Amino acid sequence: MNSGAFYLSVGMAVFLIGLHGLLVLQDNLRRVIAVNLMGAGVFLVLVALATRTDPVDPVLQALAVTGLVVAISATAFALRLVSARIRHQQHKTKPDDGRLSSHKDKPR
Amino acid sequence: MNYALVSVALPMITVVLLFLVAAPVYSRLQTLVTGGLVIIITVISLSTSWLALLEAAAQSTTSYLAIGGWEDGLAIRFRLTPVVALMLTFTALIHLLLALYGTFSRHGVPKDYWSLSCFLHGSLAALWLSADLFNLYVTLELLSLSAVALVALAGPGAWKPAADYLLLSLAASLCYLFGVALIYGRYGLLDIAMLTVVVNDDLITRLALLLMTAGLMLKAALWPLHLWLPAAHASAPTAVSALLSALVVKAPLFILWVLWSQVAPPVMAQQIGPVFALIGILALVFGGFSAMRTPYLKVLVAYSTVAQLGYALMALGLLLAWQQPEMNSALWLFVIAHGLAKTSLFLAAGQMQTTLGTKRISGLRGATQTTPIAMFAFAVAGGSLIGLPPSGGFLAKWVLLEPLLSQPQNWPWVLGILLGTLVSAAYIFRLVVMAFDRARINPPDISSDHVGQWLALVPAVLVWGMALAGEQLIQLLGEGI
Amino acid sequence: MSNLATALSWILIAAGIGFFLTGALGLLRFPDIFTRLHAVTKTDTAGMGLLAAGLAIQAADLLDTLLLLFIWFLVMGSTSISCQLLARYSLERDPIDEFSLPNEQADSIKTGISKTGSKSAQQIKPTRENATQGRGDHG
Amino acid sequence: MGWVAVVLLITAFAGVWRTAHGPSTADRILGVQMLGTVGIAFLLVLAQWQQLDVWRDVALVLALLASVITVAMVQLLRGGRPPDDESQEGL
Amino acid sequence: MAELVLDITLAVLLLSMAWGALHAPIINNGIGLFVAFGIVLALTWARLGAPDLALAEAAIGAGLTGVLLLHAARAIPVPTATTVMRPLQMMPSILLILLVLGLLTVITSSGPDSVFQQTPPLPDLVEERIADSGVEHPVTAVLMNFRAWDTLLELFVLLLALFGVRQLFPGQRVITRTGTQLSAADKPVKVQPWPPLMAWMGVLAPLLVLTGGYLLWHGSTAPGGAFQAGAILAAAAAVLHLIQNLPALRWSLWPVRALICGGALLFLVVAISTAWLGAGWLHYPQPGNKLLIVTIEVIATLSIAVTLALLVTGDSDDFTR
Repeated sequence: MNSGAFYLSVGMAVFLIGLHGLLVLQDNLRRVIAVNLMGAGVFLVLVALATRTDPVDPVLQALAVTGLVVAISATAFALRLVSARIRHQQHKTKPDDGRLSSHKDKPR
Repeated sequence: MNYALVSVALPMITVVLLFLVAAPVYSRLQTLVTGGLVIIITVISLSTSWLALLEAAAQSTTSYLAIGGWEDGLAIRFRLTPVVALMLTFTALIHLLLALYGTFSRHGVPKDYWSLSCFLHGSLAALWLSADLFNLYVTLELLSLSAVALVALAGPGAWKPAADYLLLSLAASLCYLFGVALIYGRYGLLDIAMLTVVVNDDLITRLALLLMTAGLMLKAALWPLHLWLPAAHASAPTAVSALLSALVVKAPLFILWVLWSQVAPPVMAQQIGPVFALIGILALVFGGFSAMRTPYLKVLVAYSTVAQLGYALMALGLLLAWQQPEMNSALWLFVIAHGLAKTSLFLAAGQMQTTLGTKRISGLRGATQTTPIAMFAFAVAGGSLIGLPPSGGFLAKWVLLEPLLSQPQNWPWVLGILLGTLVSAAYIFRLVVMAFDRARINPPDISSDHVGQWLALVPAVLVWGMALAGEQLIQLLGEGI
Repeated sequence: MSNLATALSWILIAAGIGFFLTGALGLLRFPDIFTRLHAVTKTDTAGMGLLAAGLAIQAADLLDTLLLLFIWFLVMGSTSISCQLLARYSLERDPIDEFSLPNEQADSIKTGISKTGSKSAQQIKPTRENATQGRGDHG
Repeated sequence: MGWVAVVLLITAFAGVWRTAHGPSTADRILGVQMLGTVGIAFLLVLAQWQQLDVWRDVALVLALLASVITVAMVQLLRGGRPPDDESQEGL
Repeated sequence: MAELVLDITLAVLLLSMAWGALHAPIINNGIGLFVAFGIVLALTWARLGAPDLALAEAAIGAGLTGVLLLHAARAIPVPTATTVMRPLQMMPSILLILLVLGLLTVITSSGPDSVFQQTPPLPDLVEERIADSGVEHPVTAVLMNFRAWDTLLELFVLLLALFGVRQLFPGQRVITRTGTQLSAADKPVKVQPWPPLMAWMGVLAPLLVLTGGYLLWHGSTAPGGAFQAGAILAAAAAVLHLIQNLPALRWSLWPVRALICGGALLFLVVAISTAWLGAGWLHYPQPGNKLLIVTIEVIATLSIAVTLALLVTGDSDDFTR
């Protein structure tokens, strides 16, 4: 087993840990971490595959870099969204958690 | 191809321009100016994509554009086919209708809607044109981020569904990317047209396609992975719900179609086809039942999206199972008819909600008197969802049914479609009956907004008008690819 | 490179690794945050320095040597600064029990805190602080 | 040289354990910081081992960013508590 | 032998941290572990010979993500222990993961179709054409030329994330009853930083800027480039912003907005003008492509830096005032 194949498995394991976390965890902050782990797993797979050639495959590395940028942007947005929501829940006075309430209320 | 490029570049450049001139507070005049700008842009985009459609229809082969002029495989390629051009046109059309609504309806749209809807338009256009698996991932990500930001526009109440939507959609993208990585690992290629030639039926390919399919089904909210959709679509602002239902869920469906009808080897496609068709029927039935049982208006419309996507999935499944190119036209007719009808439904629902001051269906009593035009639009669009002739919905259903009816062994599928039709009729009529209940009228809170109601009717009329162009559409779409 | 230089570089590297190991041990075994800070900061700085020196002997290039020195400088700066910050932060959050220290020291710590400004005297109440600390961090 | 890298990585486990078990926030930050330092050392060793200069650049970036993060974390932790939380904690 | 032990150690570190980050009883421990995971991931990239990614991960995983996560964790008032699973309950999950992992490994890495039996054609193609691309470093060539369209869209993704975050500060918008309260609550309490911190930042900030510039300049011939440089500059800006040593990056100031969208705009303008006047969409003119790429990279670096800095540390003041 060469190191490429080894890290391919590690990448898949990290992906699966993330996926499992996303499915079983309730806390949104943890779920953001879970999604990030899934991303890290996929990038590991990409880079492990890149080691097949010598020199290392530049296309796969470029894909991983692009993926990383997309992931950090999405993570930033997700984290801000989650924390804004937690803050909102703490500071709101009326119960309005996004469910449509039964009494006659105005939509926005 | 140049026309298609214009229709991609225009919304993207508009985004940047709107960004640069962003004023801190919008007055009515500024809304008019911004809306007017977006309307002009979408009109130009619509006409150029129409020209692209004519171009694509005229030529016999698919035209490609290698970005940067590099060799195939090295470069990302754009691809123009009749379906792509049609989707470009359709996107611009829906965006135009909603821009008109946002500008002229009294209730309007939140401030940042304009830039975000242009984002959405640009990313969709890039997605339709792309012929590269990884580039599709980037456009998908762009699309879901703009969709989530649009949902979050509705304010703090929508943040929970928005966060759920974002997380699931990110996870789905990563599943898709994992599949792409495996495909690259197996074949060393990302270009769809080049993959078509080399793909063969082995375990890695199966695994990769399975992962991509799971991710895309989650993104397209195909039953049973639809659970995020009703909350997100129902809590978004009205115009946004329409955008999401009409366009956003169609993009992953498009990629799914590309994957299975062009990348996957026919043997595998024939195996997965019946599964898709079965899931489609289950979606129709269960989505319809949920729509029937919910007490809230927008949730009903959202669940009907889940149900209606069942038709599209079924058409895709049968297309794959029998490898019949005619099913292509059924699939894309469904997509277009549903998009137009759903735009109308959401706009009408938004109008009624605001005017009557309720989110509940039971609050619609007497809506035929208080908001007659919106209710009419709702009924007309609902008619297309049910598939009443000669609406667009009927056209699509007819194309789907024709080959099914001709062979007795296919009649079980017909039964499924019939059941789905009955359920959709049930939830539409339940609402219409409520609206005709003039004995206990729910009085409106504010005077109704006539412009908004008429604008809600426009897409409903368009979907019935589709029948006039039925022949051409079927011919155009039936060629496959 | 002469044998002597090679031997020297390996001795330096080994010593550096030894410091790292000691630091790890301290981080694991020491009883409270202040002792742990002390352990990690000192050993990391020393270990990094020795390791960098050892590697610098092996690296033939002058530029590489300079880069190694520079990195060492950065690590030294950052660990010592963050040691300071973390210690101050811990003091703010969870002051050392006055009674366990000689008077002078406790006073100087207290005045040190009040000098930083953001805290008032009533915060130095060990019992209450510890209770909230427990809730906050030990779960 | 490879074994040096391995031993360095093994010391990283101490940082991980401290980060995972706390008990205080400062402990966690300390654990992360120690991991950062070990990482820098690892990269320097790797550069010498594989005779690749680029890992020294990476080590430099890691050194800069590792100190940034400690600073940022402490400052955020001190400054960032919304008023309500402080009243809850009696701070 | 040493390599094998190294690989196994790295894998154990990565996997235990990944699991711990998710299932630590206290969320703050999980966050700490995830930041540490980022550092170890950077080492893994180094082990796998991917310097561009290692640079990016060192800047992002070790720096920005940590600050972001801490920002988020601050929103939780009291970090309560929410043990999701006891060790015994975890066993079935772990077994399931191992089973699936085994299956995936067998599918991908064994048999005649294994991914390690294939030789992808693209690396050779890149090597063949790199002389025409205008840059010497293959990864930069792929990012800025061969697959420039991906990079263009990626800049739009960054822009979009910022737009999304802006929606979360509805200060000036006519929205719900609770809106005003929210923006007040979201304002972080600014604390005067301690003097040693200020002094150290005074040393560090110019070094960060220098290193960012170095990576950018380096990017066309060696690992590094717009994104890595941008992320480092963003870290510098974020920290300076945090200790209030930087003029606030107000959304309402047009130079800030111009900086933010400069990269995307320039790239798009290049795409449109090459399609209109030149040989085709993003087909750079042959002499002068190097200059064009460098220009795009410089502008994009600034855009990325400002965007990331605002994404990470922007507060309600920055977005609404």
